[in-house]
Amino acid sequence: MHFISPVLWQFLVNWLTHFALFPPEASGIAPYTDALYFFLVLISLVGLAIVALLIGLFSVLYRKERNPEATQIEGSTLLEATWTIIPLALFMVTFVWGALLYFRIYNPPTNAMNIYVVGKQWMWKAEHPGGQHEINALHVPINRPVQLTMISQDVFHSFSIPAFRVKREVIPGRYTTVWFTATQTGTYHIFCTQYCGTLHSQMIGEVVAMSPDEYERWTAGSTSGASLAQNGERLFASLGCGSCHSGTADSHGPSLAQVYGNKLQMANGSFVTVDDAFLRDTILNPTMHQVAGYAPIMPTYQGQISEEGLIDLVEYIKNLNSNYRVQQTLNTSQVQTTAPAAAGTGVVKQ
Amino acid sequence: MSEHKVNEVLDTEPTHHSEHIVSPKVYGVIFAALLVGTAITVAASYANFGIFNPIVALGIACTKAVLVILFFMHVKYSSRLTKLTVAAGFFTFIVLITMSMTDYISRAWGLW
Amino acid sequence: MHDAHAEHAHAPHLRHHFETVEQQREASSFGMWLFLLTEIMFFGGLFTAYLIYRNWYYPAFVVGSHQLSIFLGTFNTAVLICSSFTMAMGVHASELRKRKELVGWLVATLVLGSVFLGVKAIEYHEKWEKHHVPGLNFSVQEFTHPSDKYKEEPPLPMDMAQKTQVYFSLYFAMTGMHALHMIIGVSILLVLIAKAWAGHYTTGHMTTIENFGLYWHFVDIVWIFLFPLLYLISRHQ
Amino acid sequence: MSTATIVKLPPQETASLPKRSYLNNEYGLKSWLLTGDHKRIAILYLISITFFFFIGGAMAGLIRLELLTPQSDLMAMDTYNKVFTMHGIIMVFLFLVPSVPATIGNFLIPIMVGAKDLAFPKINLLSWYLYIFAGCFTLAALILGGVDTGWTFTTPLSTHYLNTHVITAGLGIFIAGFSSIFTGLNFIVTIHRMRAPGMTWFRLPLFCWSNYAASILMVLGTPVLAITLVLVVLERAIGIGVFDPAKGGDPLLFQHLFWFYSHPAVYIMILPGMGVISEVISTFSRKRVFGYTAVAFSSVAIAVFGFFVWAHHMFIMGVSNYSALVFSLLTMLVAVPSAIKIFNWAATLYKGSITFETPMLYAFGFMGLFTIGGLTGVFLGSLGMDIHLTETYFIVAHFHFVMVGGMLMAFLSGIHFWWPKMTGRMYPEGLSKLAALTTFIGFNLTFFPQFIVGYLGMPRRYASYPPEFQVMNVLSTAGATVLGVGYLLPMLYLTWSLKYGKIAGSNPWQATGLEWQIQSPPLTENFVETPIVDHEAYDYEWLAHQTEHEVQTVG
Repeated sequence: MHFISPVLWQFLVNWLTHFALFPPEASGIAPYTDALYFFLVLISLVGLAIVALLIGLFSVLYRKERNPEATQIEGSTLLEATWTIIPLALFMVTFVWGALLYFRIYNPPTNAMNIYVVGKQWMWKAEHPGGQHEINALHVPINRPVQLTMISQDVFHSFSIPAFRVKREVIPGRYTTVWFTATQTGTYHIFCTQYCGTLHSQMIGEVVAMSPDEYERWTAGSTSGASLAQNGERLFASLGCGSCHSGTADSHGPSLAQVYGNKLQMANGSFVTVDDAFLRDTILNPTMHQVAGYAPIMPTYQGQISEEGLIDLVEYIKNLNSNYRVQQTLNTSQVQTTAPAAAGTGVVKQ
Repeated sequence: MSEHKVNEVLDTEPTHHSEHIVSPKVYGVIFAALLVGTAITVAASYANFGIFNPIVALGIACTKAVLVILFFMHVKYSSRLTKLTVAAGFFTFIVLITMSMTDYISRAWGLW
Repeated sequence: MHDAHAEHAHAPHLRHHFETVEQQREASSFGMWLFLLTEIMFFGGLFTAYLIYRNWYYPAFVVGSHQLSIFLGTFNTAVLICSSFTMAMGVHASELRKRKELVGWLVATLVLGSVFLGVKAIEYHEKWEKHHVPGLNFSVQEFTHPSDKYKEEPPLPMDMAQKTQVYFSLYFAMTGMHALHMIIGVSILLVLIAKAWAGHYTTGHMTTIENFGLYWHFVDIVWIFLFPLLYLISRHQ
Repeated sequence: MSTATIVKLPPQETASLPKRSYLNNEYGLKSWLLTGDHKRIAILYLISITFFFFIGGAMAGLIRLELLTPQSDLMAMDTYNKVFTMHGIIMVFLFLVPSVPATIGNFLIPIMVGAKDLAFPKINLLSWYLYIFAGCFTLAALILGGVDTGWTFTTPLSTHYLNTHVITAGLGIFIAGFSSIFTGLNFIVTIHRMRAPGMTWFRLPLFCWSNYAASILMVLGTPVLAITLVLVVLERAIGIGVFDPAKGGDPLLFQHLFWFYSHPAVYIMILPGMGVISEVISTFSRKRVFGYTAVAFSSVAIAVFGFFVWAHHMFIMGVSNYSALVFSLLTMLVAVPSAIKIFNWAATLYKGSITFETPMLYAFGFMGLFTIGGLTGVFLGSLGMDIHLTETYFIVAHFHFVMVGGMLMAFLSGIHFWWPKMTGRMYPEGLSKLAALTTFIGFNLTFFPQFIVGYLGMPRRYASYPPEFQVMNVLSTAGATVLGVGYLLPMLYLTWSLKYGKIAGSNPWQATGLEWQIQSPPLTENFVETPIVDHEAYDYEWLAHQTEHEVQTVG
């Protein structure tokens, strides 16, 4: 076939290899999204067909040669009502369906495994609880809900995996979450879909969905030695958090053991459920989340801890079951005052 | 709404009754009321009404604004079109505020 | 509708494309109101921002507000209300076709407007001295460690103290936009006074004066809201 | 296709342009630059928006060329970013927003309501000068090195993370905003206050209704954009902290304020186009628009609902989910009036006497493409669907179907329809039909593949993309080439027709609007004497009666 034209040939080959009209359905949510999509495509086609048919039909039937004199018609309330109510009904169905889907996509199940994602110009950094760090890649096991807790270090980004039909804006200063269950092993695109500056189109990566066994192997093979919680513990000690949050009766700050997921009463009387976003925000804006019964003496750590460091801390506090080790660390660090210097990986270099 | 009525509502009344000249006495009374309102609002801010403090302050401010609009700006003596225009402005302003607030108020509801 | 062909007399101020003087008056008055509508929405964006951040950072707003001089604020409010009154009287004088009276009231409005701007300048200067201008000259020192001068204020924790920047950003944006409107108003007044002196607005054609009055009152109304929102947050604390 | 036509031109041998018209009552550059005549200002606008359209179009061409290959090889990535930003800014603020209102609307609204001019001719001229200033600022930003914020100016990217000419471009848009405020204000006052005797609200042509609705949006929405841009500029220039998350601001607030204008702006762009379509469909099917009141009120409904739906641009941006629910519901409601319009136009054809002149072809194009654009809008308004589709090429395709397939088709339809009125001469029918067809084919070829590539997940604003998306992008670029020809053609033959076109006479289409009852091109004062209106809009029986009467008196 080379006699046609090498360029054209290459183009044809490319086309046939990559020809795609539809993205792979690789997550639990994808069939639901696609179902709604097909429904919408269907009503669009029907709507378009009606309009095209009316125009075509009337153009033929009532063209000037066939119908030299127009018949004046004022209008019809019945018809107006028909084409108000039918589209409205269809749109309402779309609304309800879309809303259900939205809540399904943005409402993670409680048993989801959590992976942290930090977006920055122009890369994605994924942090697994076990301490595996990845850049522009994300390894996940299939058939297991995965929740991503995401934050941006600089500008708006948007984390999108078309094959999973999920997408969520990654915002500076606030955690957002998205979740999915991968169903097909394979490698899929990660895109940043919110324009974020010069190399926006290079802020791409790959999500690798693996079988659970393979995932286990990958996890074991790529750990950096310390889990996020361990990093968090070191950071916790080096920042001296333990001196107030020691869990003893006379401590200045509330005990953090098993605080995650609980309802806390705030100084202004309201109740707040402790989640990742709350933990992060209390470290940065402690007085805006004053727990009842404690004085507003906690300093802010704004600008002192990087987003990765905050993730370590959050992960540490989430997994803190007892204050035993906090108190231990407190005692040892009082003995060896030089120890924390080495642990400052999460601290912003000033 | 009948055709005739719409036209009447929107147009036939002039925007401004050139005949109607507000007497300086009215201006004087409004002027005094505005000054008194200012005094009250300052005084009220020193009293503690709890969550009602901003409400009182805004209530007084709205009253003062309404006085200015009705009398200094002659809306009381103007056509329905002018009144409608003023109302439309405040309506859109309220849409901007309330619809934005739907987001800010409910962000903390539930866990997402 | 406008059955006014009979009135098609050539009044001196009637522009060619209007049928009657009345139509012209109505049109320009309505146009002015529509312009004020855009002004409402212009400030509307700022008020929305204010409302949201006030709810988020209330303590910072309280402390920030306490940095403003309540005396100067009240004085300025009174000055603006006076200027609104003089403006209303100016329109009245124009309606009665009293030239000198009109000029007098307009001059009074001009003076009051300038006084307002002068006081505003003093306040801005004070903010600059106290390092309360976000972006250009800002320090939270005063809020975290109050000097002797402001002892009555309890110190703010650092995280909240930083949020006073939001308050002052809004303070400068809102009062700055208001002051800009005042400056435009005062500039227009200068022209109006000259024309009024020449007798332009006392011959029955007073739309310009009326419309300027509407503008001036609108600026006054904005201040009526800005004053309690910015100066009077929780003064009892 | 049919060969029947309703065009009635005066005998070309004897016909000539009127001795006196708005075009020749004064001469010289000064008489144009200082004019208060709404028709001359419309022409000024027409020339300037055409200029900016071709600049924006050139940018679009560059974008399509770059996307021909998956790599970023034609230009550097930041150049690409600047190109699509300038394309967006120029097309939205300097072309689409003023397109129909400031040219066709400016020319026709006073005539349609039976007035001699807009209520405030000087403000009208000021609005054009503001537009030119805005254009200068934008061009300055372009020449100095461009802006790469995207036309949405997302904070904190625009305020803290870029070192391009954001302030210059921001000021340009700020000024352009005031230009459109003044246009809108002028229209509202004119329609309320300047109508001829007998011209009641429900005798107004639907073009006036839709421009009236768009004007409301301009007057109430644009100031919010203005103050938002002021805050962005202040934040960038001196570092105040209203949107900056580092200082405690909420970057989402910027999105709220920005879209509070920019969503209604979509209706500012499309509503006047819908008005054009109403006029054209009625004229070429010789019938009163079906359900006049429904069409009129649906314009107003779109304008009112338009203010309640802005956060559907922010569904994935971290707005509260409950709030998203409310905005999605309201978005579904705003889709209904558009559907009503489409069905009413289709019903207008029923039992009409249809001919297929160029404006009608464009109008058919509009109906088809706007239907697709509108329905895909429902995809995006539906919460769950929006998650996958937003910020991909699907949304690019969607708004180009509405803006280019809808508005630009309507604009071209209107320009052809009123060209004889504006210039006194006809455009060449054969060439223009060819152009209409080329535009339609080119448009579909350009933008339809983008729906598919969007569903595949290709994000917008990407200079490079994975190779499997190339096929669709090649199709799209090929289509853009055809589309480019489709846009160049009218410019060439319309210019040609200024001198060589056939003399049109006052009413070549046998249309009913007041503008067709006066000479073309019109007198500076439009009407010799104020018309007294005693018939409904689109009353073809009245027109037939008039013509008969004229024939009798003349004969």
